[in-house]
Amino acid sequence: MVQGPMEPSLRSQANTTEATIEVNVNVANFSTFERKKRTRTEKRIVELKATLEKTFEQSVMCNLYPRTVIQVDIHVLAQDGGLLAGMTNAMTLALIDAGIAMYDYVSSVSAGLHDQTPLLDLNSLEENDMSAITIGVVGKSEKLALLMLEDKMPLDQLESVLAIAIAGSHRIQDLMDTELRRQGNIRASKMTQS
Amino acid sequence: MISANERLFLIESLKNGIRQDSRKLDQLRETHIYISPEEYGYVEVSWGHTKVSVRVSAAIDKPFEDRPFEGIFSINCDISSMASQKFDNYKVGNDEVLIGRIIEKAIRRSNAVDLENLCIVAGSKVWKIQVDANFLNYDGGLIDVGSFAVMLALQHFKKPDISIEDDVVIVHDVDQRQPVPLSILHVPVCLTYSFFTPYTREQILKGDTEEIWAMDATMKEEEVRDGMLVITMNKNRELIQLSKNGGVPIDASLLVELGMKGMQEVDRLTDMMRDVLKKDEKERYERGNLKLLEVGAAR
Amino acid sequence: MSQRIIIPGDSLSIETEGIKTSIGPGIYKNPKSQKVIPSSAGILNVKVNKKNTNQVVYTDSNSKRYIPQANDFVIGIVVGVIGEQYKIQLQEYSTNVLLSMMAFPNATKKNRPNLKNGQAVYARVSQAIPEIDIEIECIDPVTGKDGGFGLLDESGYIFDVNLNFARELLFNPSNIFLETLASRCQFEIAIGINGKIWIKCGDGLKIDKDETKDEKEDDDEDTPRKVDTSNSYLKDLKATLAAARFLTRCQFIRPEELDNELTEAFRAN
Amino acid sequence: MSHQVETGVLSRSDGSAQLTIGSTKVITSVNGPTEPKARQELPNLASLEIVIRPAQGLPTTREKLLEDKLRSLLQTIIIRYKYPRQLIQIVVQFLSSEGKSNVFTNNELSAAINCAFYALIDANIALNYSFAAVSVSLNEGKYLKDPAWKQLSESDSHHVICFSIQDGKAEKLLLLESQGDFSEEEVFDTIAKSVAECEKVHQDQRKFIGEKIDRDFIWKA
Amino acid sequence: MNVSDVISITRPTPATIDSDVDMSDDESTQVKLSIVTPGEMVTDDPVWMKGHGTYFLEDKTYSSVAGNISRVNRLLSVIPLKGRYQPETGDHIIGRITEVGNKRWKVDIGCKQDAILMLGSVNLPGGVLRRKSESDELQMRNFLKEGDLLNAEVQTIFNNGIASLHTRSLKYGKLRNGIFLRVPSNLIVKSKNHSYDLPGNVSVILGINGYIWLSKTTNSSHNKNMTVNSNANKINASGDPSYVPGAGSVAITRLEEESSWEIYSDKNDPNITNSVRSNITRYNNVIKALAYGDLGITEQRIIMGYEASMAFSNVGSMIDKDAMESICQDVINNEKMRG
Repeated sequence: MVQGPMEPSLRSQANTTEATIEVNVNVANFSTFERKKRTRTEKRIVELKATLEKTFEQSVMCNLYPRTVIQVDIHVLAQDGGLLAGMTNAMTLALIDAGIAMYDYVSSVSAGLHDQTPLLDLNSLEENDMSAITIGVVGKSEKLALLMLEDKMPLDQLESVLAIAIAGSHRIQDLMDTELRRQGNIRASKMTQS
Repeated sequence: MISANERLFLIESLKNGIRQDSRKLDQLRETHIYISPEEYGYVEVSWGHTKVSVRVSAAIDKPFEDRPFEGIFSINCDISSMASQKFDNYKVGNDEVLIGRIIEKAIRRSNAVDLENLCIVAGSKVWKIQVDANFLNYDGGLIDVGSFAVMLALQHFKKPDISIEDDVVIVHDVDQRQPVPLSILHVPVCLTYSFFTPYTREQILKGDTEEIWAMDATMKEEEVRDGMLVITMNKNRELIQLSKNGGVPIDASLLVELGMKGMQEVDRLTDMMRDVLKKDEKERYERGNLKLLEVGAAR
Repeated sequence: MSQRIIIPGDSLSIETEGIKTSIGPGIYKNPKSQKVIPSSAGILNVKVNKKNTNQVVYTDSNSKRYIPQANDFVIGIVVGVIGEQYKIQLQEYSTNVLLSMMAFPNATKKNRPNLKNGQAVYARVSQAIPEIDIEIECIDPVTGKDGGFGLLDESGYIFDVNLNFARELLFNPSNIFLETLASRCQFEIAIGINGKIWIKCGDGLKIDKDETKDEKEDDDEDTPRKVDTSNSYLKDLKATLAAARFLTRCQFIRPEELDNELTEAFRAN
Repeated sequence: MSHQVETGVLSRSDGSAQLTIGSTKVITSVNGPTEPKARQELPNLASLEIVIRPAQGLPTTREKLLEDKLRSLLQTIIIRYKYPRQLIQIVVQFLSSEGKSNVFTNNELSAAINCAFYALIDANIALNYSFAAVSVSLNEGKYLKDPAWKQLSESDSHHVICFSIQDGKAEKLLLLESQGDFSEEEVFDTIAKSVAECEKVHQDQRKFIGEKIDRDFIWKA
Repeated sequence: MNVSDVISITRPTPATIDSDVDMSDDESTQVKLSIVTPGEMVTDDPVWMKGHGTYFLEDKTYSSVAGNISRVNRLLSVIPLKGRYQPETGDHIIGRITEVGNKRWKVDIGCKQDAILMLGSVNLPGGVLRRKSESDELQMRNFLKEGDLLNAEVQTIFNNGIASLHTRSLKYGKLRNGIFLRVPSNLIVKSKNHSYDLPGNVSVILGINGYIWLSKTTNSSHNKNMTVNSNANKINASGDPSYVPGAGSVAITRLEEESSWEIYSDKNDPNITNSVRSNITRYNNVIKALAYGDLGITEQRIIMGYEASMAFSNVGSMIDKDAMESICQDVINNEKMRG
């Protein structure tokens, strides 16, 4: 799916009161079945980039890092559905790993509707076939930081799809949390061995 | 940059349900529509001070190789500094891309126009429908007004009639044969909700706060807002697009509520388009009759 | 003084020989030909003093974009700091002007004003040479006191009007607009010739003073302002917005419609 | 064919005007003087940013050419020394234009010039003098003002003529754009005839400006 | 830091759906609790003061980073597991000049903003008591220019978070005769001394910011002949062991008139023997191996690693993953044996 961003690097300059989050999205040509040239300026990619920047401006404690730039590079190596969701989760983890202060996790997942049945985390075949919604949830709340639906979906079904998507996001967050703790413990144990 | 005074006043009054222009929170601005009496597919729409002109044009072109049975449909909505100096004439800003993308997703991606209907000769000749949206004045709500105007123009547009004789496509002049309207599969309507919050982020994320929301924000409101959500729907109670690019997180139940509420506006706006078009049709017909009468009288 | 409309290309048809002529807005003296010509369309004003030795020529016209002139009273918004000076925005997209931190009453190197981005000040243009940066000051150069200049606090609302209307409000003491408004409510007003007006009816937006003090100590901008939510507060808030709406509308109506407009503006809430 | 003008149509611009001549409809906005970008800034005079946008499709070389013509005209008219280190931004947006091909830009050019005049006046930008333009076609020596597209395509030659106006009289020839098949004599003849036409346009301008000023000072008893 | 030092304060179990399944790792629960992640409530007891790495709403304190809880008196903070170096006064660090400015240099020290080195905070040629003149301002680039490496101490932290450095001690100043590398700053353990002489005629400076300088151990006397390297090969941050700067190039000897100019010289000692060069690179790779294994870097460990690395005759082969792992393992085993 998505290979985590290269370590976010902070650079001096820019905004005097807050950090600026700069996201670079690079979709590899070989990430989909058909090899297609994608440029950084493609509208879809600019949109994803802007979406990620705006989402994380809210959950990163930017006010702690005045005059700095948090640069995040995302390389999409392979995609099989849930592109935005994957990028969001990867970026959350990478920011935490870099020790950047955040209010909470942003966990994201895509969900679709097949007939009347809501489905979670679609692959690209499923994505092509049915309408998919991607949501980003902050922490363990039901608050949506991010929302993207590009195909038709009956309004009355929205609630049920949202419900499963939010549950899915929470589950993703747990997974991220567990992994972080595992990594942290390994590191802590090494540090304390002296 | 907006002054702290204005920011504080706007948020405080929104919190109390008061808006600068004495609208209600869920009230859209007054809509003015101008439809070109001579041409097909040219409209000017303004909501409050925001003004957009849209022109639809058609030409015959070769289809894309991977889609031989489909016509070509493109929407061009560059924003010049005429709308506001916020928009650069030479560089496409992030906001601009977002506005263009959302309108495109609402209309093109949702197949509002039946592309197969635009096919003339499979693989070699199709109609190419080009929509040019020009944003003339910016006072918030470019997405809503833009998509509204584009849909209105598309419904108004008529392409010249054609006939095929021995593989040669003959385009009949509008005066000779009745032109044909586009086949519109559904009418998407974009509604933008702006969110405001006087609270700190700690309170938003961990506390029990409620978001203040307002529809169809003006420029000043857009400047102080902390997040926005675009809901695109059509009359069939279908969601076409949801787009919330970050900003202040909103409660899932609020989203559902806004969607339900928005349906009323969608119905109202769709009906408004229908009524305006009917009126135009009628006037055109009467004018046409008058002309005929005049011709008759001259004889 | 007759109402004469003049447009670029017209001759001024005034005598400039033997009489000291001062040219005002809308009149331009071509440096090459030394000819005095009107450069904008407007109402021509020629004022000659009694002895016929001095005359002032200018045109009265409307515009939206403000060009700073020395001694103008303006309202600006702090948008940044460079060294010892604030960058002040007089209008959106206009070149920012500078406000020295020393240009406040009783300011010293140690005792500087502490303005934050977004705050508004009432100031006087002290230097307006278009080729170099324009400077403003919050001090009366004669008395060294504040002279009414300084920070415009956040209890008042700020809105924009056309420049000719701002001039009328500021320079014509007998204008009827403020009087009409006064018949409806009490208000405090500051008019910037750059088309910005600061107004507050009653107490405007009340901010708990203690809270603001705390905030300064914490230096935490995110601290929410506790706002008095009593009825009178809401009334003042509504009145302020209504007053702003009324004055904005005044620009587009005939004087006889004023009263009607006033009720309209206040009724809307 | 008469001109229909409206100024101050756009609230966000410092000056704006919408002009309809025949089937050509154009809207122009003027912003300025404002802060230029670093690369645009000129130390002792104002820089002009002129953008022309077509009624249909994306701007092409045709619009660039028009931009260039308009710029060379306006930079002598606007008193640029009055606004050093500032930017004046002019956007001309065609809403409808009859030309279906790239061949003729006469009506567009003349409409853009006239519309720019109103917008500049609305924005209160300092001008050396007033100016007015006409679009003319000659068909077998027949002089036709504001020709429609059909007449234009049938004509032998077509011209755009812009005069400066001083005291209501056409003074200097500011711009002459001639294309087609014509003799020297015809050109001079056309110019001479256009003097009156430009003055006629100017009378409209004057009348209109008077109305505009009345409107601007409507609140003055 | 010891696990048992880390207190776990009333931490309500998060209202998760079914996360317990994943939590059942083989590690003990106690260790698990020592780490908090962003958004997690740390305590709802209002007595705690909120320190770095936390935020709060009303009485509840939440973590904003993934890390360990630390409690100093009433101050509660979360120390991130990883993160940018946070300068503190007195830190011995290594930095690189990025900009020569008005009476100051800007120095990249790996924290979020470049640090500042004031002209007044350096020793200039001509003695400590020399007055700074305008000519010094003009020839700042002769002392230190962009790309130069130096070691310094953090003098103060300005209230905007920017660190100010000084080099007013003989042990600080420009770096020569060696090689630079960087490791994550959290691997460097703060101690009294940060420069060590290692076996094999090599010295190391472990900057607290994670920047490390390995060089030939120099004699204390500075009155040696200085040389000009005609190729002016400057040692840069290349970690490539095959890169041996200035080897075999023609050197012209020149006597420096003023001895203290020497401390700002760009010229490397020409008498670095090949064995020293190879030792330096060996240390370089040892430290990299330690960093790879996420081991804290101390003098002792470097020496142990150095000894362990003797198993690899070819210095270049040490960059293999296997080799790095084996070095780490050796170091850990060695430590265990010593207890």
